[in-house]
Amino acid sequence: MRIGVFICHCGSNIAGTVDCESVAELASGFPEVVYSTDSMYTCSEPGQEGIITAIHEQKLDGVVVASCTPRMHEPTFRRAVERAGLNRYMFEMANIREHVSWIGKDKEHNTNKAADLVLMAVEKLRRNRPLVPKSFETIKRVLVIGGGVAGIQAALDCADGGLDVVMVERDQSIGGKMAKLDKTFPTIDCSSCVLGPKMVDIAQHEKITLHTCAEIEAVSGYVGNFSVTIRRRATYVDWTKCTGCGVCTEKCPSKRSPDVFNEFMGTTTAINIPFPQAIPKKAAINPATCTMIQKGKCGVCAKVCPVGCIDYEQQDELINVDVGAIVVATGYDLFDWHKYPQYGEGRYPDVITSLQYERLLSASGPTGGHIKRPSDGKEPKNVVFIQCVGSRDRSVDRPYCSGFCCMYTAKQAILTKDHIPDSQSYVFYMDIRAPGKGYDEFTRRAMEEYGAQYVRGRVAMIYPHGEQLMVRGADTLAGTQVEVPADLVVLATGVEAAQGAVKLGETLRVVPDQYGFFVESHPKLKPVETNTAGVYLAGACQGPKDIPTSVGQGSAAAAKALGLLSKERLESDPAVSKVNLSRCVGCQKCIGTCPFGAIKAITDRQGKLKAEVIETVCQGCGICTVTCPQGAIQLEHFTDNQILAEVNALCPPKMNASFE
Amino acid sequence: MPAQDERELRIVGFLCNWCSYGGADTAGVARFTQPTDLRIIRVPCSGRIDPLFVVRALLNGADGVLVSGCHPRDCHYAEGNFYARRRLEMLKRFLPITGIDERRFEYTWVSASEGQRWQHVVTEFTRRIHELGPAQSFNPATQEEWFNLALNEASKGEACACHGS
Amino acid sequence: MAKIAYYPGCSGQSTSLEYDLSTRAVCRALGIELVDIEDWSCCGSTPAHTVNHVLSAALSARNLALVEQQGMDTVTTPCPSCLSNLRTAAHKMEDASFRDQANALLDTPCTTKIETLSVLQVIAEQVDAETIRAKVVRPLTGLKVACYYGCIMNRPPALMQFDNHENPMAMDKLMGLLGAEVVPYPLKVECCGASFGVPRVDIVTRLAGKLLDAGRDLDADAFVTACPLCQMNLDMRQGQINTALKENFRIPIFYYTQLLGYALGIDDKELKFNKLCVNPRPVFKKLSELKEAAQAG
Amino acid sequence: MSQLEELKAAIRGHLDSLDCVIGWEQGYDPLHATPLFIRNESDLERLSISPLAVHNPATYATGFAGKKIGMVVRGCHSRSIIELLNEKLIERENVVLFGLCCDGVVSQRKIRTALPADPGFVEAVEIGDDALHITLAGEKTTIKLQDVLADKCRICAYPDPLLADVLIGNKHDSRPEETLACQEAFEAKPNAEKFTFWQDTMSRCIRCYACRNVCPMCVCQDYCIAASRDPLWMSQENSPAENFMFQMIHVSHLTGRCTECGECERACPVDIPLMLLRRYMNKQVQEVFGHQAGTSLDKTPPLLTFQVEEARIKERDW
Repeated sequence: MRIGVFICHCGSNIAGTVDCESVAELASGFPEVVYSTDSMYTCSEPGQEGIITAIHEQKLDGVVVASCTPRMHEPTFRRAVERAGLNRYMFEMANIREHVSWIGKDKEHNTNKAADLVLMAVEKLRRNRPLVPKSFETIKRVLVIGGGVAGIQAALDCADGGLDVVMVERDQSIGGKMAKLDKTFPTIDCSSCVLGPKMVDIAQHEKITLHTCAEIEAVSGYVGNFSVTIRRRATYVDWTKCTGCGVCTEKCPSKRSPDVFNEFMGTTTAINIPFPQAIPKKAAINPATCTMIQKGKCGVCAKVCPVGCIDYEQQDELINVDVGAIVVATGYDLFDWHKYPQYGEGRYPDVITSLQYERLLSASGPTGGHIKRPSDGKEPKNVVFIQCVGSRDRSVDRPYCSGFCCMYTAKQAILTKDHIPDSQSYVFYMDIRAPGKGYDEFTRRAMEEYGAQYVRGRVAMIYPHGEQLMVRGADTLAGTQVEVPADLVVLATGVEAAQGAVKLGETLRVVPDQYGFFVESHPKLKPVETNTAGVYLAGACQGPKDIPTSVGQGSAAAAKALGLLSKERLESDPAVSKVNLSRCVGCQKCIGTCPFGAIKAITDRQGKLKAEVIETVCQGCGICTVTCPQGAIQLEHFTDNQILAEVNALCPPKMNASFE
Repeated sequence: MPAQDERELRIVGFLCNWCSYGGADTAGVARFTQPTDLRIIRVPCSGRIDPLFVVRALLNGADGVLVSGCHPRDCHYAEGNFYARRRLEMLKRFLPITGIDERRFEYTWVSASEGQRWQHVVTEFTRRIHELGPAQSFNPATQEEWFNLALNEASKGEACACHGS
Repeated sequence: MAKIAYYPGCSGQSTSLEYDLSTRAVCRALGIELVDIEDWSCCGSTPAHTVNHVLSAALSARNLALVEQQGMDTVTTPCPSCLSNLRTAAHKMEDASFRDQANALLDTPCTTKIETLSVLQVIAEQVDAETIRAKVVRPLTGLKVACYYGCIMNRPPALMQFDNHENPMAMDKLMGLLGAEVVPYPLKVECCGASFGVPRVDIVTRLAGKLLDAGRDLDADAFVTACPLCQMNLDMRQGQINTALKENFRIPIFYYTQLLGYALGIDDKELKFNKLCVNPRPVFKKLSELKEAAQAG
Repeated sequence: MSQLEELKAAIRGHLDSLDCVIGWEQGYDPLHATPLFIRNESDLERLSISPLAVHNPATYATGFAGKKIGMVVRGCHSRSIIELLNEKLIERENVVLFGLCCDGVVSQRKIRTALPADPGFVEAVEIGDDALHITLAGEKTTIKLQDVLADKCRICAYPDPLLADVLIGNKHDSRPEETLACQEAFEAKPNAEKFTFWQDTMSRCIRCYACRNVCPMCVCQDYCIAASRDPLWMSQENSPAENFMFQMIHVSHLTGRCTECGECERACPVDIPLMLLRRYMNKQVQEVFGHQAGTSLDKTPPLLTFQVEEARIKERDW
């Protein structure tokens, strides 16, 4: 090889504590180094030109630059050597700034260390080989998992951008948590008026295919070419015929089905359309409470249905679809507040969650928008709100802030006053977190204009006192204990990862954090990407988020998907694992340890089992290389030989003197 | 600045690209002073680190080997450090039977944001290695020693009590 | 039934003599053999640990060491305060350096971990429900009782490891077995004012008054308690409470062992109903009236 | 019927459906056994199952890939088979296991020491219930079996095959010695002594690879990284460090997979006590993962899987 070495001064950043000239001089004696120099700013335009000129003039076939961290300028220099006609992988970097000049002032030691690092880079480079990325076609279709507001936004943006969209929703209707809300902060505008039109757009957009009552069964493939299996649960209603007329729901005699949409604040019929604005507006039978399905008697809905769409024999259906990108928008679920013994563990019917309260406030809710407490249907006068129920509490393993409870509690206090002018709201809070646009002003309005009494402290106990509940807590500002008689207690229940998120994460190879929220690629710079290429996150599945942020993230995820699939072909990073077929004994251990399913078993011409890497799926971690005892599968650019060369450069083996 | 005395020792570091290498960069950007003995080999993931790399370095005469990866659960590749943790723990536990001081090898987790922690890890590990002093070479250093070794072994009978009885 | 060491506690020798005696009688009837700790001493109660944790632990550990010497590994006590001290001492002495400090104060060091259980826990966990039901000869059918556990019976939960600390049910279940109608008493684990009885009677009357008030709201005929101090504050001070709050409470306050003993048919003399300040006779009158009515009907 | 006859009958019943059955026969002299590959009735007559029959037939199992074979296995051999099955290196339907409840096998090294002179060729060996009567140069020496029992048998916890299609002999219920004194003594030595010991010992290694070739778990066939140029893990130089590197490769690749059959140590021509390394590693695996290779089916070797929370790995918090 003919290797060129370029030592960068980085102004005085490196040259201040490293003798760059001597490093360059030492490097000229390293194996296969034919050219060695130092320059002021190697990454600058003249610096890069210097490299290109040297490659041409010295006929270099490999370049080492000793400068800053490769995490900074490796792509820059790779492009430079590529401009000079070299393969970009025939380039190595030695980090003599962050790892040398900036962390010590002893020039002699620094100079030695810099020279060692250059030697390591040279020794590795001697074992590099040109690598060429593979390109492949992409499927111009996006899968959106979850039909809440984040998923809806992502789906509409993708579809408007010209991509086909497949939306999968676990519930019977899209709309998610937002569809259950009465009004939204800080504008107090009607939730369904904002969301409704977008839901209709989903149903009507020609590029969007919607599957509700459906979940992801399996995902295989890789960025640009995922293959997805969707399981659609039996609804016992043929939706191609159902018009959503609702006659069946009026006539169904089994009226004791749990009303999921209304957060169990009442019951509904076994055949049901969850709410008037449901999309799709189709009926579905709850098999657990349908007497026809359970006992074989009834059949009323089939008799009254004008289009004959009832099918008690319907089975689950598996749908296969190929997509190029996936947007995960599975949202959140509420913390199970029954874990707190001090709130009565469910013994008191008038202790409800904030989402249940939304249903009581909603005109389409079980009480028609009149606030009636569950125990006796009376209108409450004193309403106590307790914040941080399952948020910021290590004792229940929920140390994080759920983010939007402060805001919706203020909103609910305001709405309570609107509904019942002679009511009084009390809010037990820890801190008020209102960092959005117009948010703090909003909480102030709740206190100042609507007279909500904010008490800073935790609630220690709720106990019945006559027809009321007594709420005892601390007022930490007054330094005293307070007891507030309440007709209704609303718990600002915290947010936790949606049920099944961890399992879905396994299917998608997206890692959940310890609370089940999906981990983004970078907390600041890649907030909607995941470490699995082609899978993006939107909304609360990544962490608690309010509506504007969820919508923003939905659009961001859509932009990422659109950007990805706007290219005709994608290139894969060639620094992936490669099997030396002659060394592979087909033990398949690598297949088992690969976190990405990027290795498959094949049979060679002699009928022997071998491993094969799917280059576009491999992410280049190298777990397989360590797994393989024969060293038959090697991670390109980080092969055993390359790493061993670095080790041997640092610690030369002591040979038997007589052999030297 | 070497850790304690003027003489540098040979410490090899294997760092994953995503977390610990970034952590070392962060420490550099923040100008956190560190001993100079350590030389870092960048690998994509701690799951790429074959315990045999560590063995190779130690048998080649490294005075210390430090491995650092992403904190468990934070692996860029989801699972690499989980495999690494098992492999490296077994190596560390195995070293005592070889007579190589297991304190010469350490593995830990440093994230890309933990510049200060990286400084602490490097400083402490380097201090430890200096306390242990230069490692004894597995191969004899001089011609004479090679010769003596050959003589020793020729004069020896059974190697272990297991085989005597 | 296995033998178990018994630590009566100081109250059991005086203000709550009836608790001690009824406990012994009930255990005998249920086949629990209590073995008194010989030469037991005060557990340190509330004053000791406010002064010195090591000394406080040593006071309790002395008793634990005696249990160990008598060749047993479990001790039971009716008093929640003693229970708290004994369990705290045993827990703290799991730390070696603390144990050495405490043992240095003792002639007989405590070396093994002695488990302390409340008598209530022993009955709840070691006697099965059917056995108790079968032994009931004077059922409490129709009697409305409020079970009041007091604040330290199950707290701190990590130390006590028994029942729900916010909504304990052990006494409720036990009274239910005897046929009583247990009202859903919400203030089961409230503070009665405890040892403020001497320095700040006003606090006790306010807090204990609230307890009685909640019981009256639920139409309770009687309270059952498991703590000598709670019982004293509710029973002996009921007159003071009435004066201070301008109330007219007349609610008998039993130890749960007394009502249990009654139901099991133990002689009233052993149960010492005559030690109670608020006359319990209306309760027994109601019971006999209900019984007659049932027989007539 | 003797155990041998019982075994022969069992093998005879399967012979038609199998490519071959691996057992043992007498080797170059009556003191030494050698593996026997039984393909027909006449081969079967040479079958021997005396305590001299030590070789682990599992070593050959992967070489018969795709063929259906039988193997006569002792307890430790069955562990190797189970491990190979768990790693899907052989298929259950392709092996028929004739299990022997094993009373232990001999160590030729110990016999060599116990005999008055270098054995050379032994004329006759008579195997009694608890002793060997060896005729050497016309003279008869009696050695108690207990005295020449292989170390692995002294501490064997699984004398009876853990997996067998046919089981011959009586099951054991006695507990063996739990540890070997010499193993413990070596482990307790200071680092410097252990270091020098391996330096000296490794200078003796001739890198013949017998330990590797005889290892039932060494399945890399001709592709061992100790003898390849790509990847180039080690040079061919004969130095203590390179020789030890080879042993470390072997240990590393056996982590959580070694079934302690002792073949490596038995095969070593220069008496390197390799089992010191194996037993120590196995102990660590047992402590950390609660795993003993080849003791139950459907267990993944611990280094090929992980737990998100490792109960017994302390995260080093510095």
